[in-house]
Parts: sequence; structure tokens; C-alpha cells
Amino acid sequence: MVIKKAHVETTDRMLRTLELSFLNEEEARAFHFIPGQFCELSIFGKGEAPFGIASSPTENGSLKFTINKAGVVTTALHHIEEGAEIGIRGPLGNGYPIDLFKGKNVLVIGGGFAFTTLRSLVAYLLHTENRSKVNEITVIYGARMPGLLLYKEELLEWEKRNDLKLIVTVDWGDKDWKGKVGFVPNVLEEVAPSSKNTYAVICGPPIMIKFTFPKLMALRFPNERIFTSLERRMKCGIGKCGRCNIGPLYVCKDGPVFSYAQLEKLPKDY
Amino acid sequence: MEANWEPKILAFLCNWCSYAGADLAGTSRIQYPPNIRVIRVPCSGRINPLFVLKALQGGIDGVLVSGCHPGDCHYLSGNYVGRRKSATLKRFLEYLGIEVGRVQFSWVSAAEGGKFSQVIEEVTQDIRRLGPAKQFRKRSDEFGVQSSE
Amino acid sequence: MIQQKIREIARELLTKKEVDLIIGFGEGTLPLRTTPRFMRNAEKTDRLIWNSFCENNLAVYLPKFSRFKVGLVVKGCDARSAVALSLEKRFKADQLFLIGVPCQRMVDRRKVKRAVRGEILQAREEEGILYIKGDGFETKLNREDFLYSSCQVCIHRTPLQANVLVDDPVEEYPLTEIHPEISAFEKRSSEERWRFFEKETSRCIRCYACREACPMCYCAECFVDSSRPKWIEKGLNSSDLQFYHVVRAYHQTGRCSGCGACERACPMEIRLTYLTQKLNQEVKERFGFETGIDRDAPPPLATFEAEDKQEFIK
Amino acid sequence: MKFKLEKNDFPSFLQSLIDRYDLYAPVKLAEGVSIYKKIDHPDEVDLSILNPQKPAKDIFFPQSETMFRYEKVGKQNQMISMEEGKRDRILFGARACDIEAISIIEKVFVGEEYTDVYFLEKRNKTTIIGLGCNHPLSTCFCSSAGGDPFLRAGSDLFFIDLGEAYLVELLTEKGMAFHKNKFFRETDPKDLTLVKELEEKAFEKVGFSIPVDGIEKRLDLMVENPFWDKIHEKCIGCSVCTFLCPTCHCFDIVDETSKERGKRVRNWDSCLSALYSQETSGHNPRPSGRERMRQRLMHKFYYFPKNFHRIACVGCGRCILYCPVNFDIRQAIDLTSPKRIKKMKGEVI
Repeated sequence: MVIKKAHVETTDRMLRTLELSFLNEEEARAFHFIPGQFCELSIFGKGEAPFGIASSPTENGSLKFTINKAGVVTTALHHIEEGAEIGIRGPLGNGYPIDLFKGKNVLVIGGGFAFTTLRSLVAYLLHTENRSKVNEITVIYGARMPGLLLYKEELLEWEKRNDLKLIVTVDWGDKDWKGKVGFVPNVLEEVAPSSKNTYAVICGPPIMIKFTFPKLMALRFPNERIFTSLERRMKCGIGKCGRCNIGPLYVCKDGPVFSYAQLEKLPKDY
Repeated sequence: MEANWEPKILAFLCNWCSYAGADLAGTSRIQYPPNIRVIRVPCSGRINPLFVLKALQGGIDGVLVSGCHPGDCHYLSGNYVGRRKSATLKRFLEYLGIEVGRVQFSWVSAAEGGKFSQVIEEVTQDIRRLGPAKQFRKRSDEFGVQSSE
Repeated sequence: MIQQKIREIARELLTKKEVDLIIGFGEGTLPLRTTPRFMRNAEKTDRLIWNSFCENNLAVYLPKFSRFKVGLVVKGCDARSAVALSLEKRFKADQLFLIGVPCQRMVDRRKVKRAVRGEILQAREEEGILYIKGDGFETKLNREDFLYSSCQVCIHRTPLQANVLVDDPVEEYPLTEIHPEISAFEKRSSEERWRFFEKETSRCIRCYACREACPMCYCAECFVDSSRPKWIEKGLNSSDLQFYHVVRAYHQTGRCSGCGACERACPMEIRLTYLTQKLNQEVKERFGFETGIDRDAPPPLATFEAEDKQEFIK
Repeated sequence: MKFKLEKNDFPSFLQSLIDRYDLYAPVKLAEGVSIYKKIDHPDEVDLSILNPQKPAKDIFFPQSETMFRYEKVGKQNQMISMEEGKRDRILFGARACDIEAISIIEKVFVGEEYTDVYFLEKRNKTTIIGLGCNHPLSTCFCSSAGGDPFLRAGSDLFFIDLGEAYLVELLTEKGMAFHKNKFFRETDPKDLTLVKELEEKAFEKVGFSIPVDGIEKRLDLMVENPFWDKIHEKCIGCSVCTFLCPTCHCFDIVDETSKERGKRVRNWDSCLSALYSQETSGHNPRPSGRERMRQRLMHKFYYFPKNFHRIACVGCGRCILYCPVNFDIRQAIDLTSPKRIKKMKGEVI
């Protein structure tokens, strides 16, 4: 694929969003995915790494990935110029269970740069063709600092909509920050969305997920209606190389999206 | 040995003395063989044995580490500590079967442009006599599309 | 009896709660083997054993238990590793109680296996004789003929650094020659020496058992695992294998107690101690340093003398 | 179909294989150390070690395997996949446990959804000649682990050492291709009786003493058992057991480069190494030996059977023989038995 556009998302310059377009129409048409799936992006000489797809299937023609600069591949993806070619394998994994959401409320809880696939999900649900399929959409999104929030312009647009309830919070505010300050699990407790007829979707750092589960339990969300997208070190992405299993399940192949009902029975290897 | 083989020598020069010595050799127009590639390091004590091995692995035929004379270290004792590392590393590599002279050490001060050129001359001659380094060298034809692997 | 004494001391330490756990040797599941045991219960200290097969260097576990008070059963070499570790502040000296065993030197199980035909099913030792029983054979071997080569050249068998010695110090054998194997090796040409190194390392399977079995290999990130910078690749390229073994050994300069744990751990039986022993010898000759003897002497490569020899420097 | 191969003819037979195939067989590297390797000369084949250190999986899933190579030509990336040699391959002299293990790995690599082409191509091109195990070691427990010393499943041809000769069984279509081999002679009824005796002797020696039966159900209840707090303690975290295990199949994928040229390589990896599961962020879902040892044992005896209906252990005993600290998987299995668990409380092994 070709890097169509690239821009830095956050003030610490650690997150960069790449917009990729396919080399030819045929490939673009053949690529179908659902929110929550991921791809392996590959740069020759550096290697391959998995990234959740940040764009929605409803945004035709290109794919977006937001990349946190951490290792060898991600650093290379931060330095890559517009117009360069990179390799892609995917879509991989199961994605969010969007069929289950039909006629229900959806509560989206995100933290930090894990918001990427949730952005895909929300954009998908907000699309005119899909919006009527689900009832209320509530989004709780937190970052450490205001400068680290992703997709700021889009968040402003979502804020204006009346068919979506958006709560943005930061762990530490600054002088310009007028919004909420507080950790995501606490904000969740405070907002206390009703669990009635509602599915919860969580994605964030392991520590946030760990503290959010009990809050959802307290709000009487049944285990089967809590979904989370997990992160694990991956190599092959297709359940062969072995490293991403949680019990008998492989995050790359059977996940990355799991219900809490599934996870409850497994070792806490995440 | 290839007919027109020229030794490739990597010189790690400390910023404060040997690098300045090389500079002086240059500005004084003192001739020395063009076989060296220079990497400037803050101090001869900065040399990690990994650097030396990595150079040999990547196709370098000889390595020179050069720093300030004892007592002249910009960081007071860097070259003293480096000297211990160099001594053990050199003996160890020779014990393994790396030829004597493949990895060399020198003290060159900022005022010794002449000595610098002389050291380079000697090292180049030594390496030329030893021929291309074989130990540790990685074959580069393992990579790429036209590989013979 | 050494074994009895170890049990008594261990029991006492645990009962008086002077240590949280004892790390010693227990019965192995294979003939000619023992296995590390972690003992927290004073009642069970009679499961600790001592014989000629206590080949592991238990100091390797110390960094892992740095938050506990540990009673450690040590031979001469193990004790010196423990001292070297506390010198590098991996472990506070007062958290450690060394139960020192003057070492009768350990039996090389591979040498014994090579001396017999067929699988060994039972091994027992008595008065310096190994009684070996196998599939259809039975034999007696003289223990002294089957010692580990690292034990044969050991000159610090009594762990003088220990908090308690379970037996009288053994008589140390000052070697006439520093290390016969090394001096023989050094007489060979550089091509022959390189060929030997090449052949040995070519068997390496990158399992890193040599690294993990070594008490001194505790780096949070080993140079082989570093991706930035990436020093070497992780495959089986001969150059990478050589690179790994040179650096692994060299990183032990002035830190190796010569216990031979690296070589014993290697499933491919790569000769490794001829590398580390050479470095030990070099450090001793050049800097007069021996690992773990002097509790206060800094590691030789972390210090210097203005008068250090520099005959090799132009 | 059964034949006999005189040992006098054995070198010539091997040579005839070398002429037509890429032959892989055990080769001695040093005293007591051998691996499976491509054979150039019949003399290299060494069957004296029961199981070479490196298992036969190395022939189908090499420890370090180039997947493809690439090069930058101008601004374009060019890439080529690695191709297997043109010749068919023979694996000779592997024991039943190693061969059984290949079919275990195959369950993972040849899946419904995705197939590992690198493995499959090698597998399809290879004729497997198994060798009966007349003298199993005391560390062998293949019978307990669902196999036996003379298990033919997975072999195309099967050899049994009769002393002066080999009994040769042709078992599959690939094996039947050898029925006109000029070195094969007719068998004697005597030989078959001898085979029977050898089998019985070996079966008796291996026995069924390791309580593998039902371990999946036992481990299901042990995910958070205090058992895991202690059992890993002596493990030093090297990769001997996993690399030498014929069924372990985890790998890592890395790029190796030299200037503008490079290759993508996959190397064996081990769940006992700390970096195996370490994420780029620094978070490690299996932060200590406890989780890593649990992963190794649970994967073999619980997760794998759950997905593929067979434990991922063939009882070859390599992990027992070569462990630097004498961690014995038989003991670990034994300790999961309910009465042991109850008795143990704090002290394990």
C-alpha cells in the first residue's frame, strides 16, 4: 500500500496517523473488514507489526492506522514519507460483534492510544446506513493529558451531534482544559450508564481494563455483554507462531475482541 | 585474495586527542594511507568490545582504537579503564585465533599529527600483510533477491 | 557427615527464622544428577542431600530472590559467585547466609556415560568409588578419574567466604601449571584455534542455557535480545554464533568464578570453559584479581591502576 | 508389504537414496551430540544415539528459516519467496515419537483457515522412514503419552533392527513406491517372530507409569492453583526443553538486513524466555517464571488438547535428559494428580 497522508496526532509526537491507499482498485475492492480487526504492516528491513485499523469500513478507498512510536517498526513508520510503499497483511482477527449491537445501546469505553479501533467502531455506527440499527451510543474516552487525545477534530464534531453522548476525560488537565478530569473507571462510575439493553466495549491499557471490569459489574452489566479488545505481542497474526494465546484462545485468531464471559475462565495472561 | 584488494580499516578515535591528532595530520598535509574509516567516540573508554566484533562481522579487515595518552584523558580515567578492556579483549581475540595485529591500539595526542600518520601507516601495512579478515565475517550474499543461499 | 550437617544447619536457620528459605540440592530424577531444592519448611530439611553430583551453581537463583533472606548451599565456586554478585549489588550481603561445603569436586556425568556402553540406570558412590548399574551391565569406576575439567583445575575448593563451613577445609591443590588445557590450546596455531572455536560454536542452538545457568548473566536485557541497537541476528548464521559466544564469555571477564555451569548446561556439549578460564587466567596475571576472593576488591574491569601494563599499545 | 534389508547392503541402499533424494538422517556432531542433517555420504548416518538432540521437526520446520528475500532496486522493493529444492526428500531413522510429533505440529500449521506453506511443502515432499525403538531409554514415556516405541502411524516405510538385517515395512502409497527396491529381500517367518519379541520387550520397558490420562480435565481446574507458585522455582528460563521438544512449534519473525538487501526469517522461539511475550510498550502479560512455566505445561497438556484433541507431548524424554537443572516433566505431570495436589500444600518437588 502507499502512504497517502500522514500526520502527527499528539503533542508528545509519539502518535502518528497514516492514511494508506491500495496500489490498485482490485485490491481495494477485495479488502473487506469490520471494526476491531487489525493488519500486519510491514517495512522491509525493519519487520512487521500488528496495528488495529482506525478507519471505518464505511470510509471507502483507504485505511487509517494510528501508530505509537515504541519499537523498531513503529519508529520506521513514524519516519516514513508520504508516497512510500509498505506491505500489509490482513484483515486479521475477529473484530467487534457489530451484529449483536442491533437494536441495543452501545457503551464505548476507551483509554489512550487504544482508541483507534474504537474510533473505527464509532465512525461505523455513526454512518447514515448504520446509525438507525443501534439505539443510544455513549462514548467515554480518556487520555493522560489533553494533548494526548487522538482525533481531536473528530471529537469536536461528535460533541456537536445529538445522537451520541460523548464524555472526554483526562488524567491531568492543563490551564486550557475545560473538560472532565479523572481516570476512566471513575468517570464511568460517575456517569453510571444504564446496563439495560446495553453492550459495553472497552479498549485501553491493561491497567484501565482491569479497573473498568469491576465498575461495569457494579453497574450490573452481564459478562456476556462486556467486550474488550486485547493487545498481545504478535508475530504471525494467524494462530501459528504461538505467543499470543490466553489459555486455548489466540488473541490474533480468536480475538482480539473477547467477551468478559470468555476471559473470566482463562488465566490472566494479558 | 582478490587482485586489487585494499584493506578496510576502522579507526575509533577519541574526540579529544586522537581525532584532533588526525585533524592536525590533515591540516599539516601529512600523507597517510586512505584505508581508514574514522568513527569518533567521546573517549577510548567508550569502546565496547561489541563495536570491534561488529566491525569484523560487517567486513572490516582491521580495527584501530586510539585515545589520549595516560594522564591526558578529558574524563580523567576513561582511557585507563579502556586500557584494561583493550588488554583483555586483544588477548582474548588472539587466543580464539584472530591474528595478532588485526585489532590494534594506540595513544595519539592532539599534537601528534605525525604519530597519527605513522600509526595508520603501520596498521595498514600489518593488515595488508595479514590479508582480508575471515573470522566473524558475514557473507553478504545471503541477502537480497539475487542471493546464492 | 556433610549431608547431615547441611540438614542440621538448614533446619536451625529455618526454625529460628533467620532465613526465609534454603536453596540446596535434592535427589534428582536421573542417575548422576541432583536437582535444586527450595526449602521453606524446617520439617523437610532431611530432603537436602550432598554428593558428587551437586553440579549446579545455586547462586544463579540469588537475583530472583533478592527480596528474601536466603540460606544457600555453596561449593567454593558458588560462594565466589555469590560474593561477586553482592559486589555488583545484586543482593545485599546480609540477606545471604552461605552454608559452605568444602568441595570434593564434582563428577562429570558425561564422562561417566562415555565410559560405559548402554544407558546408566543407577549410580551410587561410596569411598571414592562410583557403582554404576545399567541395562545389562554393572561396573565400578574411580571417582577421581571422572571429575569435571573445571573442577580439576580448581584451586579454591573451600568456600572461605561462607558464614559456616560444614566440614574442615579441604587441602587445596596448587597447580604446577596454571591451566594445562589452556596452555596446550595456546600451543596450537591461530588457524587451528579458530577452527576449534568455529567447530564448537557451530553446534550452538541459541537456547541460551549457558547464559541462564550463569549467576553473573543477570542483565535485564542481554545484548543478543536488544533490538535497538540490534547487535546480532537470532538465527544460526555461524558469524552470529561466534559473536554471541565471544561476547558472552568476554562479559564474564573478572566476574567468572570458573564454576563451569555454562558448559554443563549446554545440551550440545559445546566447550565453553576454555574461553572463560582463559579470561580468568588473563585477569589474574595482568591485574592480580580472582573472582570472589576479596569481598572489597572492585571488579578488575571497573577499575584501573595508572601502572597497568600497556605493552600492546602503540 | 514386508521385506528384509541385509546390513551389508545398508550403505548401498542409503547411497541409492542419496542419488535420488535429499536424504536427512541423524549425524553425529561430537561425542554424544547429534542432529538430523542432510546426508552426502552413507557413512555419516549415525543411529547410535536413540534420539538426536534436535528433533526431526527441524527438517520440516527448521530452527532458522528464510521465508523470503528482498532488495531495494531504485525506489522499488523487490521480493522473492524462498523455494524448496527440486528434489523429493527422505527423512530416515526417526523414532516413532519424533514422527508422531510432526503430525502434532501439522495440526497447527495446516489449519482450516490458514496453511503454513513453508511447512506443508516440506511435508508433502518428504517420505518418512521410521525406525523401531528396540531399546527405549528410562526417560522414555511414549506409551503413556499416546504413542508406542513401534508406532507406525506417520511413517511411510518402517525399519526394525533385527541385528544382522532390517525388517522393512511399506506402509503408505509413498512407501509402496519402494517395493521394487533392488536391495530388499524376502522375509522369513523367523523375522516376524523376532519383531514381535522386540516389540514386547520395548513395550514392557516403556510401560504406562506416567499419569497423563485425564490431565486435561485436571488442569482445567488448576489455572490459579498455588502449584504454579512453586513448580517453576528451579527453572532458569533457558530454552533447552522447548527447542529440543519435538512438538514445540513457536516461532519469531525477524528481518535480517545488509544495506539495501535483506531477508525475512523465522526462528524458533520459546515461551520460557521472558521476552517472548513482552510487548513493545514494556508490558509483559507473563511477567515471571510462574506464568511462563504455566504456559509451557498448560499448553502441552490442556490448551493444545482442547484445540486439537491430543496432548502436545510424545514422551521422548529430551526435556528431562537435557534440562540443566533436572526439571522433570514426568514429575510435573504426576504432581497434578488430585491426591498429590492435596498433599503438597507448600512444597513442590
